[in-house]
Amino acid sequence: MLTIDGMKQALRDAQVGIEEQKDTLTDLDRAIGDGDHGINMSRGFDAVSSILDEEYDSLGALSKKVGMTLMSKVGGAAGPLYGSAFVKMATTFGEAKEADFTLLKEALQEGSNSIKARGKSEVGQKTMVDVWDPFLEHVQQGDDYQKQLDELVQKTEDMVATKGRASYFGENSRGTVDPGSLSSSILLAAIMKEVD
Amino acid sequence: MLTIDGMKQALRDAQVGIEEQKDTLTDLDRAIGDGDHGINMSRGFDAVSSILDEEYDSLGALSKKVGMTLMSKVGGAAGPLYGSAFVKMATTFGEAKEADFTLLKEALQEGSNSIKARGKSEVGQKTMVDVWDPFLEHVQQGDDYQKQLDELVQKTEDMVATKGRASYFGENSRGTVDPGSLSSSILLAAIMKEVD
Amino acid sequence: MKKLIGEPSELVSQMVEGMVHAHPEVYGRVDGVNVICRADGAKSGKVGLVSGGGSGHEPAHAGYVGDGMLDAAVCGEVFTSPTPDMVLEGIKAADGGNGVLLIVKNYSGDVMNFELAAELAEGDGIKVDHVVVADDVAISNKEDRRGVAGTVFVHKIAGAAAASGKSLEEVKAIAEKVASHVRSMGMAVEPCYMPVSGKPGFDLNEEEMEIGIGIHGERGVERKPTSDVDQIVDDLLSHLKKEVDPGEVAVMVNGMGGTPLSELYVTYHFVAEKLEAAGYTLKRKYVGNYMTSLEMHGFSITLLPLDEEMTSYLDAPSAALGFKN
Amino acid sequence: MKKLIGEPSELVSQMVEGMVHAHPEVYGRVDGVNVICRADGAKSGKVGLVSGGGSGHEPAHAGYVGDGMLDAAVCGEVFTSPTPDMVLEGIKAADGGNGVLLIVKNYSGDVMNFELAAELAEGDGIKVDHVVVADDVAISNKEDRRGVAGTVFVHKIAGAAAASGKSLEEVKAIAEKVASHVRSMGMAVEPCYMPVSGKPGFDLNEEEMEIGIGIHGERGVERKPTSDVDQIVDDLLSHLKKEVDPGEVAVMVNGMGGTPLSELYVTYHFVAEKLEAAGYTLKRKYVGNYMTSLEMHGFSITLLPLDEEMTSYLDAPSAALGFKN
Ligand SMILES: Nc1ncnc2c1ncn2[C@@H]1O[C@H](COP(=O)(O)OP(=O)(O)O)[C@@H](O)[C@H]1O
Ligand SMILES: Nc1ncnc2c1ncn2[C@@H]1O[C@H](COP(=O)(O)OP(=O)(O)O)[C@@H](O)[C@H]1O
Ligand SMILES: [Mg+2]
Ligand SMILES: [Mg+2]
Ligand SMILES: [Mg+2]
Ligand SMILES: [Mg+2]
Repeated sequence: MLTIDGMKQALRDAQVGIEEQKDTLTDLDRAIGDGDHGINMSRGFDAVSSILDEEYDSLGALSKKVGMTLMSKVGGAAGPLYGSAFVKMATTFGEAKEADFTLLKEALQEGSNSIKARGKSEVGQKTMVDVWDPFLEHVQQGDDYQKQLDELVQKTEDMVATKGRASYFGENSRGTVDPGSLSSSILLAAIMKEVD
Repeated sequence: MLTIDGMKQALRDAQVGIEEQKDTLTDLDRAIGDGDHGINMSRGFDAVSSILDEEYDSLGALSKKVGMTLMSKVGGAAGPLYGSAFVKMATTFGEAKEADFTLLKEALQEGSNSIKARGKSEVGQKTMVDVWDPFLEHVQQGDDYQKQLDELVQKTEDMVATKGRASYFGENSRGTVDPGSLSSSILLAAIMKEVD
Repeated sequence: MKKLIGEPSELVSQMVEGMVHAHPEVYGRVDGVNVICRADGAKSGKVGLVSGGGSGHEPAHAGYVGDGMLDAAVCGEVFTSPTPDMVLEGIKAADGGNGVLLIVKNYSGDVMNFELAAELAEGDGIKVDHVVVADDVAISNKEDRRGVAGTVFVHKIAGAAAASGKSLEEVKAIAEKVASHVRSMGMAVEPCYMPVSGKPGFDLNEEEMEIGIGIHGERGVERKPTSDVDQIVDDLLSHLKKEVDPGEVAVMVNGMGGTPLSELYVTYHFVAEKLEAAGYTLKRKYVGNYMTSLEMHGFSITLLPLDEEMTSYLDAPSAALGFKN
Repeated sequence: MKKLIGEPSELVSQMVEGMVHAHPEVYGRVDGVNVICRADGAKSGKVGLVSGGGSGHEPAHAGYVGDGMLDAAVCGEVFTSPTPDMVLEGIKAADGGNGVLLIVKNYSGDVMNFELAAELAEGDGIKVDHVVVADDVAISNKEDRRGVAGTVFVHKIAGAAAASGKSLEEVKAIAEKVASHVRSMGMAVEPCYMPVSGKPGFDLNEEEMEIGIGIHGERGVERKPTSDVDQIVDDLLSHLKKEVDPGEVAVMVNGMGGTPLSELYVTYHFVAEKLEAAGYTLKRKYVGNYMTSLEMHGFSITLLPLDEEMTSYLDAPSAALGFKN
């Protein structure tokens, strides 16, 4: 069961994870983007962590607040994508105070769809979608989430980007992991850890 | 005796000497000036060498032409200084087709005075004056001109500049030879070589 | 990396404060956000024009705020698209009751954030439309092309159209006409450095340059040995000439921020010579820093085929500090 | 060293050609020399204004040629004073029959070459006078002070006085008033590179900066560890405040050529805050590249105490591309 406190814990863990990997995220983005992904995510999750001390009535209310915060703090491409994912998840969670694996997966799937819709993107374009979409398609309760996520992140390395800034590099975008896929795996791993 | 052809030869030798020392002159000026003295002198003596194929009636006519050429090609501080030195020398040479040691020394002394007048400068300020003035005060026919000039150039190293760009560095101008004193020694040595 | 800044996270707000303090006759600031608007506020009845994006491109975009050009510029973090709530503030500040046009450079982030803001503004009852600029021919796939220096021509021409009293539809139409015809391409010999991370956008050795760079410190599409600017101009023009036919054009030689003006004029000298030899008539010429990438040392060339309408809008008065006319 | 140029020895003439080709409505060129004059020629009856010096300071000095400012700019080789014959051409191009004032920055070379030119011009029957600008407080001995960014205020104010029909004596008097009151000081975190030799003006490691630099790539009078611009501004202002009393001033934050505009505005933000706290009223503010040193990364601060007369001349119209008013 994912409780409100569990979700808060997941977001705190995500913040720590982002902070630890800030330079890696930035370096990956420097290689095939504009070198700000770590900075953007760190600014966003910093802001998220500061809204976690407030009380929330439901997973929906918390998710909505997180989505609005990310939307207004991250900027760049990642901001509206992560932001709208959480806003969409909020709709699925609704008034629920806790979510079982099935509800959580459904909410995340809605989030993933919202990323694809907002980003006009699909699987195979070397973006965060390459983590969200296949992960949620295959994941079962009790799986080794971290391992699955790591593999999906790793798979982006060999892809050629056709969305986002990395697409400017064409063939040269091959050989570097997509930064957004790494930040996505940090976030998803932190959330999945709390549902078991 | 310094003939017209001797003077031409001296100027050609000076051009070669400047070219050889171009980088040194520039580096010295880079250290305590603006790093263009070698470039300026090389541009100027390039232009001088191209007027040497013409015929001249007198040492005066040749010197005047050299002075005007330097004035209009060197630029910076060195241009008007060397330029007016030669223009002034031309007055002393007048219609003469050749000059003995005494006449040459007198002409150069007039040139030196013109540098001091134009530059509002005197001995001891770490400029080309510290070569021209003491050299002409002490030199005797048959001396080791090169040695005397080298010593005078070397003496500027320990001076503190109070004229020209090097003066901006105050005490820090100590420890570097004045670039204009080096170019002056090249020129004066080339001329003196031809009088014997 | 050496930066003349204070606390890096305060860079954009201190810059915005500096701009407004220095030019109170031109600029106002929307309270508490990094949005610069016109000192005299939105002009009632006029279509409002809003642009913006990440900071680090100065004078873009705040330098184009002023009578005859933009009504508001939204200043995101360095090289990071501003967020929808910020853009919304810009829209509100520019709204004179007759609709607002957003001029957006073609980056996923910018497009998404500006679109989200437009949705929010529509919810607030403001009529909003947008035009996307994608002028960078370094990217072969047209849909993916970046918006670069050509955006400034869209600002100027759409700005003059709006100032002349055109409707939102009309201003959008002329903006799209410019956007669909303008073409640019850039290069760099030295990268820029990100203020927060202190890292260069790319690493180049002494003998290399990047052709087809973006304006966010991104590497170019091709790395080559450095050469005379003469040859570099040939290289960039060979791409541009494929898409802009000989005829009357406006040309811009734009500095990337760290390029001396002397080099830009030498560059322009070659650009003009070569274009004229190829049958182009340089009807309007712009040389300077218009859309930069921090201290990047490089330049871009922009060509806009001109007709009467665009020319007269280009020539119309402008009080914007970055494009005084 | 990477330069966006062609043949280094052609740099100045290609730059001048580029300028004139790009802006034929503002600029003319004296045939065969690197002298830029007004497109419409000398104005009959008006006192002519000529400035110049080495190139590499763009927009200085050609950027200040135009109605309301200079009549001619003499463009020497990079960082090398122009020669008397060139300056003479500038004087002739500026002569409207009522005398010509030369605005000279205080360097041995400039002063000598301009003085020689003045002698030649007097020989040709043109009345010539000159004013020497020495605004750089980094040099303690007043006679030796360099002319730096403050020169632009002399151009503007003397230019407006000349445009208003003042006599040579009157224009000289106001130019000297400005020159005697204006004060500047600069710094750099990165040097510039000489186009011909390819060498930097000075070598700095990653943790160092130069305080009290000139505008010719010269080292500063002091080398210090780099710090926040906040502290750098304190440092420069401490020197300037000793010589300019609190009161109404014009302030200029001038970029050295390779400084992003964002950094100049952040710098200005601190300058304004500190000056106002110290009792200065910033009546006029200028932020941008006015007197540069190729691609040097740094800035200078200039203060000019204002009275009514100087203020109104500062505000007078100007068509000069580097100071559009
Ligand atoms: N259209 C898109 N759809 C899905 N994901 C995208 C899209 N564009 C970018 N991304 C993701 O966003 C990441 C970059 O985020 P960030 O660096 O913060 O923004 P920006 O690219 O604007 O600098 C990429 O690594 C990629 O995973
Ligand atoms: N006022 C002066 N009097 C005499 N010599 C001077 C004076 N000013 C400069 N010099 C000489 O000129 C040299 C510098 O010449 P150069 O580098 O060509 O000109 P600039 O200093 O204008 O760049 C100095 O090394 C010095 O010897
Ligand atoms: Mg990025
Ligand atoms: Mg020198
Ligand atoms: Mg970004
Ligand atoms: Mg010099």
